[in-house]
Amino acid sequence: MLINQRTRSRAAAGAAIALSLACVLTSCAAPGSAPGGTEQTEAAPGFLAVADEALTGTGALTVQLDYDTSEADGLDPQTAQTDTSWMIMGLVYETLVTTDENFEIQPKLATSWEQPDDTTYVFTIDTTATFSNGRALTVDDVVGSLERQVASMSVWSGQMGPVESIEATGDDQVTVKLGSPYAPFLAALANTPAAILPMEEVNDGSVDLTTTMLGTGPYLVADHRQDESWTFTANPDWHGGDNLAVQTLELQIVDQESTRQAALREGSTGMAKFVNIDSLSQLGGNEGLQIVKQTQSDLYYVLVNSQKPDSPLNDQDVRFAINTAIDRQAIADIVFAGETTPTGITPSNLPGACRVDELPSEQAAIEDARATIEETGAGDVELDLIVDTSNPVMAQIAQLVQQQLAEIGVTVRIEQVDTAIYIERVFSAQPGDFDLSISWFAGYSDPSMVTKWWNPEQAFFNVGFTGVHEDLNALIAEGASETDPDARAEVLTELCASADEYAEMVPLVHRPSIIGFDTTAVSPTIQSNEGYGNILRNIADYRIAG
Amino acid sequence: MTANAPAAPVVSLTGFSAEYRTRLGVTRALDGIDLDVARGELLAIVGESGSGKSTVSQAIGRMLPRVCHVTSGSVHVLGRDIASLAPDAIRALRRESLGFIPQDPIASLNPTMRIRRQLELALRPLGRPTDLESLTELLASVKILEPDRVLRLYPHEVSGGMAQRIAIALTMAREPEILIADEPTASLDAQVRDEILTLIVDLVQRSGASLIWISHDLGAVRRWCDRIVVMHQGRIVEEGPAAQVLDEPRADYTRTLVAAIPGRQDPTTKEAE
Amino acid sequence: MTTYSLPLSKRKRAVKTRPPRDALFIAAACALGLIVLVAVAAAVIPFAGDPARIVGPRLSPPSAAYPFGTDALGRSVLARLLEGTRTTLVLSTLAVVCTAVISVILGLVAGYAGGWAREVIMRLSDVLYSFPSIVLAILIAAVVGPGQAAVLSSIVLVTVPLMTRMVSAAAMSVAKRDFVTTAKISGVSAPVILFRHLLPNVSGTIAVQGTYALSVGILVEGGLSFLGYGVQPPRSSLGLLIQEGGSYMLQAPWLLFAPAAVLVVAILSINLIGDTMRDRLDPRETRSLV
Amino acid sequence: MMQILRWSAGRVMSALITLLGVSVLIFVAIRLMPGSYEDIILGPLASAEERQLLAEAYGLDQPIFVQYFAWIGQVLTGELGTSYVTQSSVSGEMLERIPVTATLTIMAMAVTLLAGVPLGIWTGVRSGAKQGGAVGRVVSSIGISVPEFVLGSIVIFVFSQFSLGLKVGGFASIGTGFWPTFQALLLPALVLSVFCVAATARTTRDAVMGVLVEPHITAAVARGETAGHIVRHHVLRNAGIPILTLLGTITAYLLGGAVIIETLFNLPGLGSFMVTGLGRRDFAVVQATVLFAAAVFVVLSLVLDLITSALDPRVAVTGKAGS
Amino acid sequence: MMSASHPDTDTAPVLELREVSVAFTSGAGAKRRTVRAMNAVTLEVAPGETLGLVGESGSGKTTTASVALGLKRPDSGEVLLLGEPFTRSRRANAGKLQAVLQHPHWSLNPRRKVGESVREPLTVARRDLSRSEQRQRVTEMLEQVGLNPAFAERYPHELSGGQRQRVSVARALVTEPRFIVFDEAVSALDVAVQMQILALIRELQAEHRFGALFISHDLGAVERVADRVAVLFRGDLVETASTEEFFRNPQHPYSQTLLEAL
Repeated sequence: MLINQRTRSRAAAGAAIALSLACVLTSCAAPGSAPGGTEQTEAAPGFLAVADEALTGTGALTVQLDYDTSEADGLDPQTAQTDTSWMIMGLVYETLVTTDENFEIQPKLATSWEQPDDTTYVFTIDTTATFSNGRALTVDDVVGSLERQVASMSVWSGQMGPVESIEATGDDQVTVKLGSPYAPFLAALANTPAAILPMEEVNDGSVDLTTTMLGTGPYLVADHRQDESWTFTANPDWHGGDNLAVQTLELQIVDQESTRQAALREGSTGMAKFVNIDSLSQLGGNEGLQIVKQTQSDLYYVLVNSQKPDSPLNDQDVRFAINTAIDRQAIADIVFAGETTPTGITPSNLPGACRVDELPSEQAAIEDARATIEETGAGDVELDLIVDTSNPVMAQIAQLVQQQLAEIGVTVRIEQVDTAIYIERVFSAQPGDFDLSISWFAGYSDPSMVTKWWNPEQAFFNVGFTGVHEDLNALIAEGASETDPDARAEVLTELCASADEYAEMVPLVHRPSIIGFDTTAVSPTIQSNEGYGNILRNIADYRIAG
Repeated sequence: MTANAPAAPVVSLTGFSAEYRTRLGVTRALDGIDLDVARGELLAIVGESGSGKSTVSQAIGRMLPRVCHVTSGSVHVLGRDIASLAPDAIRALRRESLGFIPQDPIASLNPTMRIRRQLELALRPLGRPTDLESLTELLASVKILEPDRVLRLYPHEVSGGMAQRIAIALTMAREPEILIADEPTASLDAQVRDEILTLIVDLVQRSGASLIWISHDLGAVRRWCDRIVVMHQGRIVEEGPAAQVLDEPRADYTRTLVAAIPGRQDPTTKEAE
Repeated sequence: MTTYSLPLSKRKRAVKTRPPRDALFIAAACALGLIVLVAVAAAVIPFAGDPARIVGPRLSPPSAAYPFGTDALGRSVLARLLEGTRTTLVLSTLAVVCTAVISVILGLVAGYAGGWAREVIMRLSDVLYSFPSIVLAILIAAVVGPGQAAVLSSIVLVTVPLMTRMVSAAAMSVAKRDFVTTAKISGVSAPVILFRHLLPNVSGTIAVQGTYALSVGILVEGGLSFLGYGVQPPRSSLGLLIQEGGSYMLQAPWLLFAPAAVLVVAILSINLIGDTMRDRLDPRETRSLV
Repeated sequence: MMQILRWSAGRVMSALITLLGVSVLIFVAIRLMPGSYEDIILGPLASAEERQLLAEAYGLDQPIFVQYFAWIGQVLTGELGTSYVTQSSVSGEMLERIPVTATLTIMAMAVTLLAGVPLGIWTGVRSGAKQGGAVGRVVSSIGISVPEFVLGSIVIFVFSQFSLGLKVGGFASIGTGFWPTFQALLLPALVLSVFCVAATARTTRDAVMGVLVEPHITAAVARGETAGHIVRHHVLRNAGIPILTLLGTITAYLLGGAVIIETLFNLPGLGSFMVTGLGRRDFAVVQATVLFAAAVFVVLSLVLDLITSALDPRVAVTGKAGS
Repeated sequence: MMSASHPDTDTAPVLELREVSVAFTSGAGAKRRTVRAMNAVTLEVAPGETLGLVGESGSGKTTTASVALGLKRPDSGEVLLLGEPFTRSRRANAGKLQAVLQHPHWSLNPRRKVGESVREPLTVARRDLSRSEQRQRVTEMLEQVGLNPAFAERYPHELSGGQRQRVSVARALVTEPRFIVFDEAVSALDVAVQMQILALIRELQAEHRFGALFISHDLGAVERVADRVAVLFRGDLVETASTEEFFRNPQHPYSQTLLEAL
């Protein structure tokens, strides 16, 4: 029964529904956004928004996030795996160095550092910094923390590279020696897992890192109700100054996207993080609200399980044909309304990353891919494509990939499962109990850091569905140790091409991060690019409005 | 047709017809009934079930079920056409002038409430005293032996005869001018039947009210009523003084009815097989 | 042998008049009929095109090209709505049929046998009935594996307890009737009594409870899809469409209101038909005090 | 009085059996669910040894019936175990969440009683009159046909887009004083009560229509009593039983089943706690919350049975309602 | 009382109750009352004879009926049908005994044609007869009870109370049982219709020679159909006499009050 334009509006008059329809007709909403997305002007080079210095008031800020931190080791930052955990713990703990809007390394707890040779780093520690229990930071804390991280055999210890020795070479100086040159070392130090812990209290057992956080950072934990809310208060004797505008920071966990949008619209929250790309246009119209799209180095990728016994995907040509059939730009335009961009293995927004259009799969022809599928008879086996229900975007990408693969004769059945089943079938099961899947992971802030995940011996999580390729592993190692930027760019391009041909983990597009804030409540500083998914990175500079 | 009693009749149906319209179809209940009831008269309406006698009793109080539709004629009670009465007028008529005695006494009481509470609720709107002493006296007036025990009981804890006495007490307390009893003893045991009938007739005669008694028990009707109306398939087939209708029945249908009275009437002679 | 020719009161041959026209029942039956007809027709001749194929720009409003507009992936909402309606109706109807079969067997046995058999059946149905329904549905969906089987088994397990209790109560009252006692005396075996005597006389209850179970079924399917355990993409169901539509309410209200309207009309007509069937099957006298 | 005790002793026994059944069902069902707790908490990067270690830590590797009896033993002593995810005691978490769900339930019940029952009586008493029937049936049918997630989504959108006083995201203020909590829960309670009001109206209407045709009402009408008097004193008491039974079911649905509203309005209630626990295969949480919800339902049904028998004396004697 | 059972099958009693007692406990605790429905009741029914059983409601009549039909096992005493005690399965006695119960409205399955209801006992007791032979028996029976055989195609709601009770009688006789229980079989009918059914029962008994236990609270009906009368008062069998003797001068005071009430 066709409901044409005229009768629909007349029929729904009067009801609450009409209110929203009226709003649609009076241009509240941008009509269907054409591909290419909305352009976005930067407040300042590298920044989407800069706090207004003139505002001097202090007060509270509420920020709504989509999920809480729930790590195996509770609140211990060193083994934390998700970006939300890094962000929340990053409010209390501080790292030696940090990255700025151009991913350059800036000082933090280490006021300065030198590099006598390409395997030695000498840091000067800011001993004026104190832990929130009043104890001053010492070199022993720094040495102890870094040694504990390296020894933890956790995800991040791999990222720290080949560390040989960490010594205190003076009462405010620490020297670190590496086994071989490792370019992303400083970038690795810039993330929360490498934060400096109160080792004295840890060693004497007075602090249990899994349940309490004791750091040198700007905020202290006032209250935490799992999956509900966090409340932080400003650390009065923070070494970075005690003039924090945001005196109390409340993080609310709200998993329904529409509810977060509603809360921002009605002003019951000052700031909120969104995943659905349409939040940009849905909230755009409301005055008093500003919605920005931060480019993350995180990326969505397709998992192609080459390890499942007698599966057509054991054959690399079939995998490459599938890789060719996947159209990254179409995914960016359709699922993300052009608000994000395709990427290779090295996140395209990081300096020195490989160019997407140079990837072999982008240049290969669809007809060859179809021919390969016909030859190998891979088309007559139905492959399953499993996705996690926690994020609706995955299902949308899956449906698009399904149609793209159908073009070359590969039939795919989509299966939506909850997170526990997903992790068991994709990561725990050896070999992986699936054919194809879609997932995402953090891109970090140095291009070669993420390439480690393509070597199962270092990544562990993909042992179930990725093969070990000596030539690729060699390129990964070389990419990490090559310090000269141009030489490294070449190595990375070769690395991208090789991984693209093996086609076991096929990167798609960047994972957009939408941040909305109420300009009548807060004036934040937000970087245009972010490596570790930390939207509150510049919380110290925020100003309270009104 | 009987000669018209000198005073105006308390109840008169003229050319009254009604039919039941249900999903199964339309069945005619009454077919042109002309009936007058004089003041103080004891009238019996007899006939088989389905002959329409109950419909007549319901019509008098305008209590016809919704599926029953009046197709012609009128019912006048105390000179007023009840069809034209406004809801609260008909309610006033039922409260002050009409009295009904139910066929199933126990079912006519609210099962979830003790007898005393029900009496209070029924009598209070009429402004009658509802203290314990006057209630016990009311029950004693209908020959209930231990009234104070009975007041505390629930309806399902009372015998049929006892429940009917309570119903009668309730009805007579309102001193109705017209009392309608639709098979008052049908669901009672044999020996209790007579006591109830004598009670009803005694109270009616003392109050001077007219009684309309619906029954299929010709033996009992013969003993108490002045006039008998015989109904068959929605029509009055015979009418007249009790003795004349039962001893020399004119309509053949009445004859078969009388023949069907079981031997009880005269215990000594056993009907020849 | 003399037959008695006494002129008994002959029942007037009831004049067969049409059942009283119930406007609500007619409207509900037409609405439901239309929905089912259109959904089924779309399967035979996909006049609205392939629901999974991307046909135009995403989130474009209803227009001549796309009668119901397009969804977040640019697919025709009309096509997905038709497929969704069909999936939801087929799943719920299938589930209710299973529920009816199970509940009738359990209900009849519980109603007729009484004693320990009745106690066991009643306790089992109590266990399922007191279990929070949404958790029960998710548990089954996870154990059975997401998809249509999960939706089907969830609806059955959520609706069986209530229907069993209703059928058992009805069966118990019929079992007390004389014709059942006479059948017992004639030596008729228990299963025959159940299905020859009890079943036809509780069919009224079954039909009425069936319609209510159907509307509960649709709600459960919607709830499951809303929480992500229901129908698997790219297939669609009304619950899934509404869940997707929910987050685009400002930008693309048609995404939510089209499936929501169909869902509400479907459930509304099923309930109204259920009411009328109950009044039709065991007609009750009614009185209005006003 | 003794007689009532003996009769309800039987009911208490069957209630306990039902609860036992629920505990076995939930215990076995979550262990049948694919995807284990270790996967969730250890995440993708855990090695097999870590998983084994964790399983032993919570005794998940023992045979199932050993685990069951250990758990039931604990529950009987009031110890509901600790949540694997937050390491905090389940009973502590539940105590924080029960007030939210309880308040939501009470508010929704209040609206149901204030609107549903009177609407049911009004349409029931007028069921004869032409318009009474049609309007009553359509309104209550619509109420039942609108799923919460449809109504919830619309309400959230409308109330946030056009500030009509009530806040959607105000959940944080729960527990900070009566008035903010009341305001935060008013909207979700209203959405929840739409279904309950409609269901109650329908059942009340049926019950009232059923009572109206009973002989004792005919007798009352014959006595010329006014409609108000008859409804107040006679109809309500007799129609009470089916209404109470439905109210019991609705309260149980509100306590356990209102998950979708809690998810939509982001309320930290028992329902969402149950479902997130399920998603995380947090056995202790799921087992405790499901058992609690079932216990509430069973106790509620018991209480309602007692009230029903008090209302209708015939039940107490014959053990089954006289109707 | 009657002597031990007669060896000769022709005059051997069809039904024998020896010292049968049945008690019900209702309510509980303080209100716990045990009602003695039957105390040591002994009675017999000879073939071709109708024993009338009278008593007020609550006198144990209905319990006696269910014991006689094998529906209820007595607490003590013996129940013999054609000399045999009742066995666990009812199939064994199929066809030998039948009943006509009180409510005409519920005596027939409303959803089955009248003919099928009458034929049902045959499907169990007379498997040897083919379906058409069984139908033929049904037609004969309907004629015998004074109904037009075309009624077989009708549904119960199309029949009057009297007609329905005639169908019940037809169903009871179709397998030519040796013993039939009439439990308040006519009390729900009009006086005129009652007369016809009672006459019909007398007539069919003369022809088929079945033993009958006619239970009623209505002495008038018992007088017209019973050869002997037994009076039950609160579970005790207070008097048994021939009908003629009983109605002329009842011995037991309770019997006398019953007769006075007529």
